[in-house]
Amino acid sequence: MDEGFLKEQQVMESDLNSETSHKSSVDFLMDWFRRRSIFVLAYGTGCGAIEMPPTFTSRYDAERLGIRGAATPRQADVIIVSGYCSYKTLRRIIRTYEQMANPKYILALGSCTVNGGMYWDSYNTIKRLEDYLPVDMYVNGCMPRPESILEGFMALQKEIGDGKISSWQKYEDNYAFYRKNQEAVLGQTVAPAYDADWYLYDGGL
Amino acid sequence: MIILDLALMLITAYFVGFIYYGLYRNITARFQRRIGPTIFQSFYDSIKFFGKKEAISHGWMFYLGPIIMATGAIMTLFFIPFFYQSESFSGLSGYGNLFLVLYLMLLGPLGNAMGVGVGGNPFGVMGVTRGLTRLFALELPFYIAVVAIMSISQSADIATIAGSQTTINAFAHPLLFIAALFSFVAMMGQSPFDVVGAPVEVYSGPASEFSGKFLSLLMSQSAIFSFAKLVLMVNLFLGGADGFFELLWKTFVLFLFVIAFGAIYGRFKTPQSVDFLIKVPTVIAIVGLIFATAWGN
Amino acid sequence: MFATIKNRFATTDIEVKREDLYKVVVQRDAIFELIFMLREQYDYQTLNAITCCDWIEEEHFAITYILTTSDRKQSFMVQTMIGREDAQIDSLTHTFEQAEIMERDLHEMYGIDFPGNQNLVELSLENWVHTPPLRREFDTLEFVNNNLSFREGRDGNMDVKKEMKRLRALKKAQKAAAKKAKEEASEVSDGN
Amino acid sequence: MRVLSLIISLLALWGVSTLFGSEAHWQIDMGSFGLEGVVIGLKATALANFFALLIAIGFFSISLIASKYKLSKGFYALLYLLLVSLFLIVYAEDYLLFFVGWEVMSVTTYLLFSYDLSREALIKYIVFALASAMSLLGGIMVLYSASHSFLYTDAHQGFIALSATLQVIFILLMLFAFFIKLGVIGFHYWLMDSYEQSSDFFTPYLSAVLSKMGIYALIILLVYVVDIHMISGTWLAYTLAIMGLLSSIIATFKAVNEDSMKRLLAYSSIAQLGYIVTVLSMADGLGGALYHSLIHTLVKLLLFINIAGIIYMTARSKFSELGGLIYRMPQSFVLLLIGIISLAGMPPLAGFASKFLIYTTLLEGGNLLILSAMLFASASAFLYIYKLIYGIYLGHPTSKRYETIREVPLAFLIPQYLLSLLLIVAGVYPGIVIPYFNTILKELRLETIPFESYTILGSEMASYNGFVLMSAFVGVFVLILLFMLSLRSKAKEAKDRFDIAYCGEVPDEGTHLHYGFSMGKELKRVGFIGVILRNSSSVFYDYISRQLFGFATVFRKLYSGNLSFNFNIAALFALILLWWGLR
Amino acid sequence: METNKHITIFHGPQHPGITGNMSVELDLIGETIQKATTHVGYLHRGFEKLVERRTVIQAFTIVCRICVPEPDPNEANFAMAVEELAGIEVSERVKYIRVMVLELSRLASQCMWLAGQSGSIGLYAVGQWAIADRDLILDLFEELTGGRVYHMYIYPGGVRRDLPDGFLRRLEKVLNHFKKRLKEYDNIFINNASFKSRAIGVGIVSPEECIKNGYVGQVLRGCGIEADVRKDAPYLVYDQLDFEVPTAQGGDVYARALVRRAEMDQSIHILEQVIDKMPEGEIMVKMPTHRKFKLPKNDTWVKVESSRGEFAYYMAGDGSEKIRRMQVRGPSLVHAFTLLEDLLVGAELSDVALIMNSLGICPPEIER
Repeated sequence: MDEGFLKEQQVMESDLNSETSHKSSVDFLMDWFRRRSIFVLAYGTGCGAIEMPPTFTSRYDAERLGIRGAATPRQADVIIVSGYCSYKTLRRIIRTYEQMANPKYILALGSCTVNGGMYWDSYNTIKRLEDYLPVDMYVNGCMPRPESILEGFMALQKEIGDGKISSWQKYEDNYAFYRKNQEAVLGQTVAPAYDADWYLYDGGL
Repeated sequence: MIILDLALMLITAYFVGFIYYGLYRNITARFQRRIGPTIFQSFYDSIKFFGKKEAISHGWMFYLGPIIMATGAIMTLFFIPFFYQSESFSGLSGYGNLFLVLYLMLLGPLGNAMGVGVGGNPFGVMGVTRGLTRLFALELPFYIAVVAIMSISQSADIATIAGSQTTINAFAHPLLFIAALFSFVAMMGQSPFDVVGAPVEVYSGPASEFSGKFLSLLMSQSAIFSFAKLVLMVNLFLGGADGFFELLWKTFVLFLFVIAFGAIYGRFKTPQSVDFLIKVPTVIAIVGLIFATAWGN
Repeated sequence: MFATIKNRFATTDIEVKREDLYKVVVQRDAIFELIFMLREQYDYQTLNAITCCDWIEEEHFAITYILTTSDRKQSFMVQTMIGREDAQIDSLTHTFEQAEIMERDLHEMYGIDFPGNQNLVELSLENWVHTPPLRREFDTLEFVNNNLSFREGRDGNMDVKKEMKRLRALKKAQKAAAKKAKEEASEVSDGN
Repeated sequence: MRVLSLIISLLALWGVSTLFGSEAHWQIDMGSFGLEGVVIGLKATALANFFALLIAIGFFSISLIASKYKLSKGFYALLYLLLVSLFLIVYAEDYLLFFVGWEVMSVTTYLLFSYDLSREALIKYIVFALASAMSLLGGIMVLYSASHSFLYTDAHQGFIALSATLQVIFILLMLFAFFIKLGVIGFHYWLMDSYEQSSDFFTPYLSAVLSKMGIYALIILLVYVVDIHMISGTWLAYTLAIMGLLSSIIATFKAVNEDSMKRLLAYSSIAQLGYIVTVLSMADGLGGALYHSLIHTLVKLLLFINIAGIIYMTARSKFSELGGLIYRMPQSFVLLLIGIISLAGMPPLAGFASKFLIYTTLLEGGNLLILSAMLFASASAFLYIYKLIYGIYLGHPTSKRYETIREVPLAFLIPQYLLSLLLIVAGVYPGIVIPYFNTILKELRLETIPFESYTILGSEMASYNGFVLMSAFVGVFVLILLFMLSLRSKAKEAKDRFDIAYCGEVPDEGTHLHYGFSMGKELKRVGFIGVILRNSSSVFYDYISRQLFGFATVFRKLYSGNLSFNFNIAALFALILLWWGLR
Repeated sequence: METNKHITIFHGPQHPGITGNMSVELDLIGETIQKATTHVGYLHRGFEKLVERRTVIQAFTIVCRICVPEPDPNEANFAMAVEELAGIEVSERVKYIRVMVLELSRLASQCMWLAGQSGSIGLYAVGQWAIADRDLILDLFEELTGGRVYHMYIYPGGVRRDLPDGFLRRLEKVLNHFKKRLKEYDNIFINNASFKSRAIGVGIVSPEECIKNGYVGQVLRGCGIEADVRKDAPYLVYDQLDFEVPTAQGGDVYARALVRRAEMDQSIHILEQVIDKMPEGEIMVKMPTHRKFKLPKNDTWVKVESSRGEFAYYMAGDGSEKIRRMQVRGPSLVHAFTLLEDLLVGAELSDVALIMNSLGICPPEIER
């Protein structure tokens, strides 16, 4: 079956492993560490947030995989968009995403982040998270169970370990595309209008 | 030769501190009926943050804040001898004394407070204010106990204090040890007194604005600093150590007590913890002081 | 109680929905008088909710005040009709503190103005400039179609009904082809 | 006029340094003027030279910043008169000249205050200054009644000759006078308003040098009059220790609650002086007291000049109106940082040296509760120290003006650089002043501080090496800085001051983000600090002044309007008094 | 002359101490709160608009997704409202099953509160245990309805499927396990000295204010008033089951904690009675297909006792197969605005998470 879901999967993965060639040995070492320690931002954006406590506590215990909660975006690596995303929440997610330090990843739960899910006709939720923020890993399930969230994490960790993930680079490279979409939906009141050069800034100590 | 000695001390403190922190996470996980991460998890966390692509900084004072904090922690480590009679692993303690160490412990947090202040995050400043408010409360019983110990062993040099304990101070002067333990729990930021970075209240306190390599520097210095405090407590109250093994198991026993104490109690509010620390441990310390000086000479 | 209400307010009779729930529809200017009478004489102390139902065909909003006795055994639905264009009704915040948030919700969702309520700022929607969403004339699907973009879906983006017909025809054709192939095979086997 | 004051201060500095070694001594026998048996004179003792040096340093630094203030000629004249009176106090060899200098100092300070202080603050100051002068005069007269001579040298025989009750009265009178000048808690009613309202040019001198006169007088009292070895264990030692501790602890917690910078520093200087008073109650505490008064003078000059610079540039003096000045005024930030590190007594700088000396004397003296109370007071000082530097420099600017403000003019920076240089040198070589203190102690026949080398400080019980400490600090700091710079992950500058982790929300111009005013507000919820903050000594003094005022109005009613009738009453009253006296 | 006396911080949407996705803007002097303003709307999906476009069966699927910690009162309310409008009568067995599902979901939600309350004072061990025990109930739900949190089980006119055999025995085993576990929670959390010192005297509500402002649930019972919809206006079979409404004096956080702890025992007691008296009977009334199931032109107001208080629905039909209007009135609407903003003024910053957890504020039911 060369069309439909499988084809789309290949398309998505095609641009991922395009530029792993020029990675230096330090990068591989760092990827080894990044794989073993993930800090998830403490932000329950949608209805999937009710499955976060079971995932991080005694029964499913994400800490044994090295996954721990982080209070502020400055300390976080992964932000979980758990389900549908209203405009007000999208504005805060974009704000916290931009405050996280690279390399950063987005884990999107449920079908609401793929095509609007159950609230496909709601006037206040966005239908496709990919237009506004680069998503690394989708976990399906209309509120996925803790096991599937852990499976999502492990898949994310494997991708990080192999150094294939670079969605934050994609966000910086075509920042204008993402910003245009964000402003189309949120008007001028997105995060403070940091002009693009702030992203390409590589000076500093 | 002294540079090699200092480097060895630093490396042992770094690794042992992080392994203790890994054990801490495993033991609290077992309290909570779950498996918990590998012992080296704290290594991975801090080195991962070193590897971050970039970190937000708010000017040069923000950049220097964590560096002064790390300097304070490492200086405290250098001025505390690991063993009381051997020449190696004594660091710079020959040139310093207990008063200097007590004040060096406060140098780091004050330096970091400058960085947190410049960062401009209101939560950071509130965390620092909570830390400084709790500081004088936890120092009062500790100072009374330390002063009593100094007057008993007639010297303010840590090595001589550790060496001169025929029966270790914890048994010779139990009241002083208990009072010092209360403030030691607060110093290590354990539960009833962990008001500084309470995530539920102050959005992770002073560290809320540090990302990337600053955060990893803060993590590494807290590992070194907690090991230095453990060694200081062992020298003062548990009769010092003459070998590495004895040093390790004594510090681990003390560390285990601090974890267990923290796992039972919820968090006090800042004024409550100050109120408690100024009342109960201080009275115990004063009574201990009177007993020690009356019986001492 | 029913008798006093009926002759005082000359409304349709009081409808007993369940033994703990009564409902009455009164004129717009008599509603607050009824609420305060229920509150003083019949101990309906608590205002549980203020709801509004948009009857676009009959050109009016049905505002319902739901009161409950202090021992929570009896509830009373007091309903009134107000016009849909520049809908306006006095605010109850002077007696019930919680009315402020309920009126604020209805103001945002229906555009009803509550003079006397100082805090009619936005509650759930941020920078919303279109028509209040819960009014019937606001069509959410049409709003979504011209404001947001859906995922393109798979390449074919096929319509379900056409796809079903195509598959059924395909199956029928395959069955026919298989039958024809079987007949040819039997002819060949008869042949040789 | 500004250049003249500079020259005078240089002259003073040169003069004091010449007197250091010399045994200059000048004495007159007042017999020739008809007052037989009264001998007065000036003597350049080592102790006097030390305090004169402090006076000269103080005057030199404030004359440097004089160029920035429009001061009238009368102000300068009074200033020079004050300088002369201070030298008179310090070099006096007898209590008579000492009293003359003390009285002239009080009056000239009053006149200097009259330029800036409000009427009420002026009245407060002059009432307390006169009370202190009168009780000083009373004490001297009681001493003279026994020793029949004002000279310090034979004051001790006079003191011993006094009867027990007269001794107590004498000490109480003298302590009352010096406590007022020192601003010990309870007697500091005048000090708060005068420090806050006096001109920013004069406050550094007021707090750094004038309070030292109280210390000098206390030392003279303890060393010459009451032999210092006798007092340890007596009620005098305990009153000194307790008053010193009380003032340091209470002033520290009151300081945190202040919103005005100058009031905070006023309370802080009360607390620091409390340390000195406490340590003076020890038999061998004089070394620590001298060292701490030196450090206190340098630090207070540095801090107050820094504050004067801030007020000069922003015309604001409250934490709730300042904030976020660090990157506009980086030099004054670093200088204030050096100031507060030595104020707090943190190791690498000199503040630790003086505190360490005090702690070792207390430890060897064996009074441990006082030592732990002092450690507690200095640990609790961190809160107001951080409030001082955060309120002005860190945090967020309260008004848009601060984003375009320039650095403090050079006139303010030069004295601060000199003072911080002195502090750093004393930090690296803590033993550098010990030899000179030992000459003072030998001259006063007290046992000296053990001295090994310039970099070592302390006795056999505890000593530390300043040079190793500073080099370790700098070495570790530079190593970590290099390590952080070498990392591949670059530090990206935040776009503006609103790019902070703020729970997902976006702060803007109107959001209040500066924590300056509310820092330390939570202390009132702690038991005993709440008690301290709630009631203050001013309540007591207001009560007294109300009673006096009530009594005066009653008394005024006696005057019934016609002069002659009242005159007869007064004359009758005088006659009765005379009869009773002669009987 | 600009002055900066107070500072403004957000106990905001992205904060470890917030219960759900809402924010409270606090003006502080020191750490004493001068003014608190609640901001919601982060989870607004416009439920009531979506319901107007859907038939009953379509609306049924999204109704349970309104409030995340406790979806079953929504389903029960929706089913009872539709049955009342359409005049359908359900069998005795269905009523017992519905009571069982409601009580199980109440127990799970109380465990979730236990985790939140202990987390707000830093006792993370209790939080981990409580959520692990809550998972046992979620397994039962998974077995009964197929979903851990969203069950979509109580359908207007009955329940979707019958109890699997042996289900009641497994339910009994879980209840025995809970009876043993709850005693351990008592001595590590409820009677813990540090929790008492933090909770007693914090967030005090007066009974008169409760009655006038229409506060419900633990806030009322914490002031000593026996307020419970299951007793005041009994629905389903609550009048045949015997249980009492626990109350406590004081109206502060600790009183509400004691009330919730006692309610857990009551729920277990009710569930045991349900296991004994479970009658036989068919589980589904014959319903017309969803296109032809018309709702008469009428409106009603139904109430259910959720774990946080009285959860009410206003529903109006207009003769077509689509629902004309459905308004959800959860307990948090008034608790988060009128009550929380009064309680927080004067409180300390460290009490914010404590008070919000004790009021059980769940933001999605405020803005739907």
